[in-house]
Amino acid sequence: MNIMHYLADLLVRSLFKADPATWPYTWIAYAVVIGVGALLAFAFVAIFAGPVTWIERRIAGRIQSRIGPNRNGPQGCLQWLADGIKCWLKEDLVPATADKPLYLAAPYLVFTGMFGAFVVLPFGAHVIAADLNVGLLYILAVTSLVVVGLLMAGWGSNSKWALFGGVRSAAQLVSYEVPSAFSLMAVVLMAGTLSTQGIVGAQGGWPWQWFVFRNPFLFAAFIMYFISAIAEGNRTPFDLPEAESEIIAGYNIEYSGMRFLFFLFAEWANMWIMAAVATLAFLGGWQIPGISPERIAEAKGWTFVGWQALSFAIFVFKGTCLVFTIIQIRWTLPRLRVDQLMITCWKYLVPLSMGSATGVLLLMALVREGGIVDWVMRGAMLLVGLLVAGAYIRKVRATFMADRDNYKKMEGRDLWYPPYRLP
Amino acid sequence: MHFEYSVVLIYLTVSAVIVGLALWLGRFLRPNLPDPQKAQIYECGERPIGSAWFNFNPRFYLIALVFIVFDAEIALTFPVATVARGWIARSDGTGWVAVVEILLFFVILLAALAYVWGKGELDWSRELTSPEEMP
Amino acid sequence: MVPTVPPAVSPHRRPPRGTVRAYFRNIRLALSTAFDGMSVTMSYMFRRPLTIQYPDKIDKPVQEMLPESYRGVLEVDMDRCTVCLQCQKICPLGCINIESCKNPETGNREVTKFDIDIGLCMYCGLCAETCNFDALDHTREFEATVTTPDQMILHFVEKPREVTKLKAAEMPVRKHKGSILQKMIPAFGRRHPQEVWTPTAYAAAPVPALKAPTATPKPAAPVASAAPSAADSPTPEQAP
Amino acid sequence: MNGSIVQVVLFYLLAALALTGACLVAFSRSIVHSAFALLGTFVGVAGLYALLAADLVAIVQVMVYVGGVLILILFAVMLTARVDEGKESNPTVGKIPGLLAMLAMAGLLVVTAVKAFGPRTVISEANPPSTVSPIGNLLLSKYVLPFEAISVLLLAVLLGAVTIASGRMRKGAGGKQEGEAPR
Repeated sequence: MNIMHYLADLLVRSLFKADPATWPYTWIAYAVVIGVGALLAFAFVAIFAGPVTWIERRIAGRIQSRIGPNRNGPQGCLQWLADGIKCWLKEDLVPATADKPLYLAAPYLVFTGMFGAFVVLPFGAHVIAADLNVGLLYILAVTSLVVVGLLMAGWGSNSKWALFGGVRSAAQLVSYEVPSAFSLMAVVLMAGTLSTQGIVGAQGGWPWQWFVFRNPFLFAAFIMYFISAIAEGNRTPFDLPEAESEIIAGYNIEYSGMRFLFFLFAEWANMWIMAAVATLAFLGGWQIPGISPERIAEAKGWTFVGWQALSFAIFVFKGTCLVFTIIQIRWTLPRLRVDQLMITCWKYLVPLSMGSATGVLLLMALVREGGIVDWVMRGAMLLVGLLVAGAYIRKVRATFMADRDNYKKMEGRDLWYPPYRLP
Repeated sequence: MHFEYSVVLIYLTVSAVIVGLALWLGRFLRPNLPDPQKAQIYECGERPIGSAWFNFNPRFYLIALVFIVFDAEIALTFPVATVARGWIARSDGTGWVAVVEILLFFVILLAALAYVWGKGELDWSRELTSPEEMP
Repeated sequence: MVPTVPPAVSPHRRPPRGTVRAYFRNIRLALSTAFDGMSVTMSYMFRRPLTIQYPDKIDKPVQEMLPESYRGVLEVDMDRCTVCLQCQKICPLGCINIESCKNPETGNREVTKFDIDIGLCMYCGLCAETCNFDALDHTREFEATVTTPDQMILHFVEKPREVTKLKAAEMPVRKHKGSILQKMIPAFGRRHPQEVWTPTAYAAAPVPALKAPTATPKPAAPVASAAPSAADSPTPEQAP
Repeated sequence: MNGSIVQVVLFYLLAALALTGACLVAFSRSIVHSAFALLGTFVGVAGLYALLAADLVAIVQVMVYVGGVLILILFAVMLTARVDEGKESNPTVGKIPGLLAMLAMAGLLVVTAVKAFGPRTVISEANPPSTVSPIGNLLLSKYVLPFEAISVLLLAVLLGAVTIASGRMRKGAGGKQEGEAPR
């Protein structure tokens, strides 16, 4: 049962004392409840995307051995609000030579395409706007509205940089849609459904129940999905559409003030969508370890609400971790060249993701689920994951230690400065 | 199902309304000081030269072409992939039909990709094989 | 763009022998280099930032930490200026604007204007080099934020004053470098309090600006520019 | 959503969207505007599919047509010569043959619609089931051969398109607009 459906029915029953099945105005109650849900989703986007811009800049500061914005509010945590208000108060410029209808319509399309994807994101056990039967395909479909919007912005601006940015963006987004779709196909094969809740339900709360550790092909699919998600979000190292050093800002160069903000908004929220899709498809989604979905559904009263809140927190936590990884990648890797970008997609990711989907299919046909081989595979993949994590921590520590003594000798201070100590 | 799709419709409408409302409210907050210099497009501080609407690298077109083929493939294989699990779970061995079918589909598409790859159309800046090809 | 020199067919850009091996080598390299890079950036999350927060958390003003030869905003000590116009002549950008005239009553030369447009100045130092009297010099001041573009023109002569007739050796000691400018800098923002800067007035170039009575004091009426109050006047004390 | 009046209203809204898009495509002076107006048609038609409880078809409509075909058309339009000359790049020519073709097409559509459904309303169930699994099952059983034939067709399409496009590209390589560096 859809939570909004349930709430709207409840509203009709309690407030108007009518039976929702026969009451002629039930659809108004539905529309109101869904509209409120959409506003809540928007609030989530705003509250998430805003501070993440600040956090990204602080992380960027730390990675580059500097401080980052810390003036607005304690530790600069209101920087995003200041930026937003500033953009709102900025003049709205339309180039005289622009193709006005297209120029004005583009932010609507970009934002709508981004926001539409929130319909199927399962934030919690029952916290989902609509569990579409075509969930994953739906996300792929609404994202294409963004592509058209970017192209529209690029063309409508009548600026060379904007056009290059828009065209590059469109080419990049459509190219990387292919590997991301094939990586998700591996998940769909495993789950046997396209619905996002169904995919989450096919996994479990513990890491060995997640799809990413099920078999090597899914592990590879996860990595490939993550790469193509970064590319679809126009993030470094795939941020050619807005390469500052080449085409200044790309498709949004002629936009100012609020219109510009909506492009940025869409970009930041897109990052969250990509992380959320990776979470729900590969990392177990909102699943609480040790608690089965049936138990959540059967719970009553505040227990039910508590489980929902916990599952929501788990989902957001996993997604945020991925968002942080995307941010870290942005400040680590250099930008690709345009030919490298296309080669990475068509020569590497497309065949390999098709291969991983094929591998998953063959494993499904050959290996009995829950059998000994299956469990050995899961254990091996979990071990591989742990080994990679261990190697990572060791490497980070070694890199740090290599510079620590030198720093002490030269500066007379300790290099150690943990992330929670905000400068 | 119609309920689900009405959710989609309302979400899309609400997001468009949010954009419109924010821009409309901004009208009362932002200055409006039109100026011919501001209305110029940005070209690194120089006066813009000509229109931006000229032809660009046709390779973008080729990428879109290849993409459509793959897009159609994705659209066709996703429903099959959805039911493949159920087919494999059957005990009568019909699951292999699904496996073989998807594999065949993939192989044919990969052959197409290999052809394009072999022709060098996937290389963004194609290497010139002979000086005669020079423009 | 059409290459002018035909590039030779480049064998080194071809994929190396053993293409399949190169393919998988690329994948391995992509993953391992990304892993290495990520671990380096992650280690920086635990390192002390190198930068110092400006201007809150520094021990002394940055001006004092800069080297002596730093080329900051220009300043003129009018007590030592003989209005020889050498600086105006050598300035490649013409950012120095000096005017002088003979006072009909006393018969002495008077300097009516010594303006430096720091918006135009490129800090080449030629004027300071050429000044024989050590009057014009770069300071170590760099914080010259103003609120309107016309405030970028520094007026070192607020009201007409006599040009010194002393020899270089007899002149008063050069005032401490930066002390004149420091007095002027706080006044940057309120030099023309009555004037509201609008982009239209700025973009529309000199013609409408002349019409507006509140526009920048024009060189045409230098004597009348004694408007600023005494408190605002950064002019140094008159030379004896 | 219950209440058939809502469905009817939605139907007319979506149909209006599709038709407005189509009209803009036909009557817009600028060829780029025509191409962008296709978006309205595609989305409107997808909405109609969703209203007919054909969820997979609706999504595929958006995915393939908006995400693929429209982008391709836009690229093609932007690649056409003299696109910059054109607020007038879409002259209306051949009105009478066009009208005849339109009437023939309309007749065909009406005949097909009546034959397929008859004069009855299609939207009957309040909560129709998903069409993903039925379509998948059909593709695996009844339509196995067409499914594989499609893959061969796609192969042929890709080969043909690439051959034609790359041939033209090579021929056009001497042109002054094309010879620019890759962007």
